[in-house]
Amino acid sequence: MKVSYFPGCTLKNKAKDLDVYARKCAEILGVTLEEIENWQCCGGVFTSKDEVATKLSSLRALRYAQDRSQPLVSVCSACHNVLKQTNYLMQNDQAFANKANLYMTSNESCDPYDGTTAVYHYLELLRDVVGFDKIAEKVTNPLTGRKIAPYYGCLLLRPNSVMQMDDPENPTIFEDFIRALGAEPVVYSMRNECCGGYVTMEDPDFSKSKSNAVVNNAVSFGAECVVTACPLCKYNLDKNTHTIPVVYFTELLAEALGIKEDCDNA
Amino acid sequence: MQRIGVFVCWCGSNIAGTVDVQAVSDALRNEPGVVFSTNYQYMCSQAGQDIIIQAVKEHNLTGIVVCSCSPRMHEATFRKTAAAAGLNPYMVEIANIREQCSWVHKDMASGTEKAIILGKAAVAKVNLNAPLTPGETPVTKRALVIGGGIAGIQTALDIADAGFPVDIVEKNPTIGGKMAQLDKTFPTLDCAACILTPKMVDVAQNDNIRIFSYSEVEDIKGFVGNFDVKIRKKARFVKEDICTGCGLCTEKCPVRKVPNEFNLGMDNRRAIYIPFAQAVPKVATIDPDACNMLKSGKCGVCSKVCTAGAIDYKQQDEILDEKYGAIVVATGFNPISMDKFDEYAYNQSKDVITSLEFERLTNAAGPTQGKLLRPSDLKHPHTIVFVQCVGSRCASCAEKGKEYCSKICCMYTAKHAMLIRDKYPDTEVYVFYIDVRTPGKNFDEFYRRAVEEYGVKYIKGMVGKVVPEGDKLKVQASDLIAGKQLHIDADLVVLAAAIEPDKSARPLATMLTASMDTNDFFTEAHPKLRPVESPTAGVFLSGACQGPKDIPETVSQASAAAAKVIGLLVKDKLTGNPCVASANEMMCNGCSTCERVCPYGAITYIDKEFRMPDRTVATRRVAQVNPAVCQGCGACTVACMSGAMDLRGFMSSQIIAEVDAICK
Amino acid sequence: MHNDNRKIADEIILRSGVNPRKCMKCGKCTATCPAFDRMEYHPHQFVYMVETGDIEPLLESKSLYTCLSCFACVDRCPRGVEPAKLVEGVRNAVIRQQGKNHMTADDVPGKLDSDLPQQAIVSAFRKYTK
Amino acid sequence: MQVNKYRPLIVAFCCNWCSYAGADLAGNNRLNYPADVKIIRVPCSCRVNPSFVLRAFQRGADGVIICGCHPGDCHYTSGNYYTRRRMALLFSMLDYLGIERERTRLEWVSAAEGAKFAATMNDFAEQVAALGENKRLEDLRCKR
Repeated sequence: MKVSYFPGCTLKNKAKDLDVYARKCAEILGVTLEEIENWQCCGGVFTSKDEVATKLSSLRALRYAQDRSQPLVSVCSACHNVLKQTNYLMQNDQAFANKANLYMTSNESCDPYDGTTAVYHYLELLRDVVGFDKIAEKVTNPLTGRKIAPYYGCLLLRPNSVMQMDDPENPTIFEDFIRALGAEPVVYSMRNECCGGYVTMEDPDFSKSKSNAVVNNAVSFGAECVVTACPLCKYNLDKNTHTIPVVYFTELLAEALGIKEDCDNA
Repeated sequence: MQRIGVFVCWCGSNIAGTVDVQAVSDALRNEPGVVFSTNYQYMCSQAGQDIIIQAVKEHNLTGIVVCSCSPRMHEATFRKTAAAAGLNPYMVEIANIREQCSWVHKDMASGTEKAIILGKAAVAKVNLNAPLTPGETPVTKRALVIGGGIAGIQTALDIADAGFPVDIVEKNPTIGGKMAQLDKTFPTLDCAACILTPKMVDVAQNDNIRIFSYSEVEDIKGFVGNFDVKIRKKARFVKEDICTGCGLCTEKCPVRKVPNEFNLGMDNRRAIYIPFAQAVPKVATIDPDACNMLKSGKCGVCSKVCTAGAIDYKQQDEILDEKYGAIVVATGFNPISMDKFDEYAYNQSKDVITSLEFERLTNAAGPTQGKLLRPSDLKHPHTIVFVQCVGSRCASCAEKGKEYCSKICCMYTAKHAMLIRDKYPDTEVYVFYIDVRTPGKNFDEFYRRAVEEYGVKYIKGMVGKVVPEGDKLKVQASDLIAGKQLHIDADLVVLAAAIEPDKSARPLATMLTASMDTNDFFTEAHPKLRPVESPTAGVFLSGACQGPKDIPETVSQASAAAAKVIGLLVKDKLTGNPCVASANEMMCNGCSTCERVCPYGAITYIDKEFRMPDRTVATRRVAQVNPAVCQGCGACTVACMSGAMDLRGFMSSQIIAEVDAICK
Repeated sequence: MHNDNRKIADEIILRSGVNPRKCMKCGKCTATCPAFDRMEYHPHQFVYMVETGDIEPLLESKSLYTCLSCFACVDRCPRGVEPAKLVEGVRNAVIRQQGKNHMTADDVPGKLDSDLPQQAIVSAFRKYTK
Repeated sequence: MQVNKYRPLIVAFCCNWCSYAGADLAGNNRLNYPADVKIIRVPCSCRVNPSFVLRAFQRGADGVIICGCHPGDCHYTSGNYYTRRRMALLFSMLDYLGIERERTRLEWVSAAEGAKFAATMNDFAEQVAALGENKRLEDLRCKR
């Protein structure tokens, strides 16, 4: 299966490993990630719907996928959030959609975007397209006995009316993923609370206290490791807490599929 | 051809002031069918009525038109007059020339002209009138109460006291419902069991009441006075009439780890069980999903220890066919699932519980024998946080919870908080509230006592997040009056979960053709004036199935429903409204459209044999209207595509004749 | 003056698509808010002050820049009010004015460290500037 | 001042429980409306067959108005919902027949709304009068 892939700035820079693991694992799982040509930064956050300009890069990616009849996949939580919210706006706000399409068609002579592209986070791709049971079959190096705490953060789950990934208060997608790799998920309450996000730039102490609250709660439930899908979450947790390792979920996947060393050498 | 008499009323000057009554009676005298026409000062007076009776006899009248005030005023009067004159009362039509003519028009000429036209329309209609006789149906003098909680119990007792037999169908092994699970009751703090269990015994001992426990209503046919109900008595694998309720089997059963639903899963029961000590009927029930004997044929301990020989592993479900004159719905409520509110960590910590679970925790017959111990480690909690409105008062756009106020939570939370402070003064109790709603006799006084005498800390604000960490529950909440965010290390968190109608209500409503609102509460016939009746005749509502209610309100409604049932059952026969729909079988094409639009389920289809012109016999599907159920709205007459359905008293031909007369 | 405030508030309501009248004043947003300690005005106050048109203190407040946009208040609000979107609406009303950017490109180098992901810089910049 | 002012002929179907009672209340309160309006009582607005409306137009009515209980208040629970859908269909078909849609109206009038009944009838009569005399629909069955 081929999908349109939106890596995003961070995955090309500070989070290269997140990208490399995702690509290699996808190959093994029978999915080809076709990187969108000339993609542009998503902007990091989805801002007010009265701005059209900040949505155009997402819109280009959505239409790129539409032209190829492919789903649009990203790994970074922030990119996924922006793409998904933009798609929702295009589907549900006709006035916005008309306005936004005007910008598109004037620049590039092709059809307007009609809102039909399916937007998946890489985790959703694993759950809904590949299937966690199929992943479990491909695991050659099961992570048996490891107690792993998933960290959802904010961007994957909220706003739930748009993201529709999982129950925002009682999500299970990450836990099921960890189970498929043979490890034991640690369910803890702070898994959907904020790490401090971009405010870390202005107020590092603040994000430190938020990050610590998350990791301490995970540790109190017996976690040996925290996994996340978001480079900013990883940065905040890594920088501010030093109790247990914080890794990307794709790294765990690569390890379980037995290709982590290949990736690291690549 | 009819012989019609026209009687124009002056109504003093009310009509005669704006309408030339003489001109009206003169004009109508020339209408087809009219053989007599007159006018008089007060047609509704005895003298006026005598004029009508006299004229019927003298002129051999078959139909009467009275041009007078609104039929809503005196139609019944003139129908009686007709009957007194020996005419069928439905041969009378009223032309409304007061409210809809003389009172709203000032000009004599146009008023008279309109009165003549209205009179002509009435004459045209009477020309097509046919005598109608109201149908009579017998009443089965037995009531069915669905649900055996306090609502059903009270309704059944009141009906039985009036001398009518009543059956209670309860889906659980015992009656008692939610109230049996409660500890104390507000605002007087008497223990629920102490006031409920005597009533349960009364039910068991009342000769007029039969209890079908562990049973469900499977099908309902029929109509007011004549319901045919199928009841499924589920196999309990214990002979109800032989079991003595000694409980030996429940002690010896080797399957020990079945979650006990009566204690909301906070402890375990055996595979054979009696829900609680005061159960009615007090007989054991085998849980087929847990019993080794029923699952694999290996065990049989209960059968061996039962000296009465009551165990019957081969028992089958039994279907009972019963007849009832009235049905009372008392299916009650349940707390909603807390799955969508996991910010309160209900699924992550045993020490986050619902208020109903709290009732069991403080109940002397509960899993902790009434000692307040928290479920995780059975330690005494020192800091307890109550959260109000969990899932109540949620906007539909928030996609979780219910839009309505659950009504009972403010009071039971005040009760819980007060009882804790009374028994364990070393415990800190916080109640987070949006509003405290205490409209009820002695309710606000009760809540104030919790605050002023017992020192419960009421905080205007909400809990946003509960995080279990170590042996504490970290509660993050707002205090809106202080403008603070609070962080409380609690030992126990109690959630006032919204309540919703029992899941069995929706399929039951379909069987009853009774209407429900979007929340699956049963709709009452009128929100103010008929609050205990369903719009479907013969179906009555009792308790929380109609809307959230506390015990005093439930009992009031239960007795009110009983009074309505008694009022129905004392009648030997029900007289119907003769203006009902009827289908012309020769024209009916069997399409079922009318059946689907009927709000009362009055239309059924039957296969009927017809003799055809060529002397063969053909079977055709045709509509049949049950005149006892039909209320005469006429929706079916318009829906009918073949023109087979018509409404007596308002036939299409009559209405068209009125249209023609007006437009002539 | 009061009229002006009302106008600004109505503009914010229109642009953010948030209806503050849906609020029943339960305070769950403020109970949920992870940035409470850093805020001068809290989510429920934002909603109330926009509803009543008491907008000036909000326009001046640092609270605009401490909201994490974590959206927890949006998902947990029982009435579907979406306080975070309203905070953003007020912030936009400020930064879209001439010279009111909260952060400039010159500020950024001082806030960097070698591991800071691009995502943080882009997000902050988009949140804080016109 | 016109001597022979055109008077439209208006047929009003009123449900027995709400609108007919509303009309009575208008009478009780002596609220005037034109005598052009002639009321036919039906048990429920859902008793009004669209063919009755067409019949009225065939026989020379200039306007037809159907009044029922407010949605949700129907004496028969759901009758007026049927009316609403049926009349929406009928009214859209009238365009095709060449009858101005303004000659028809569906209005909810409760038993307490005497004033609304009178106001509605005044307004409707004025609206129909402004359109002038109706083209009489031909009933082909009556043609020789």
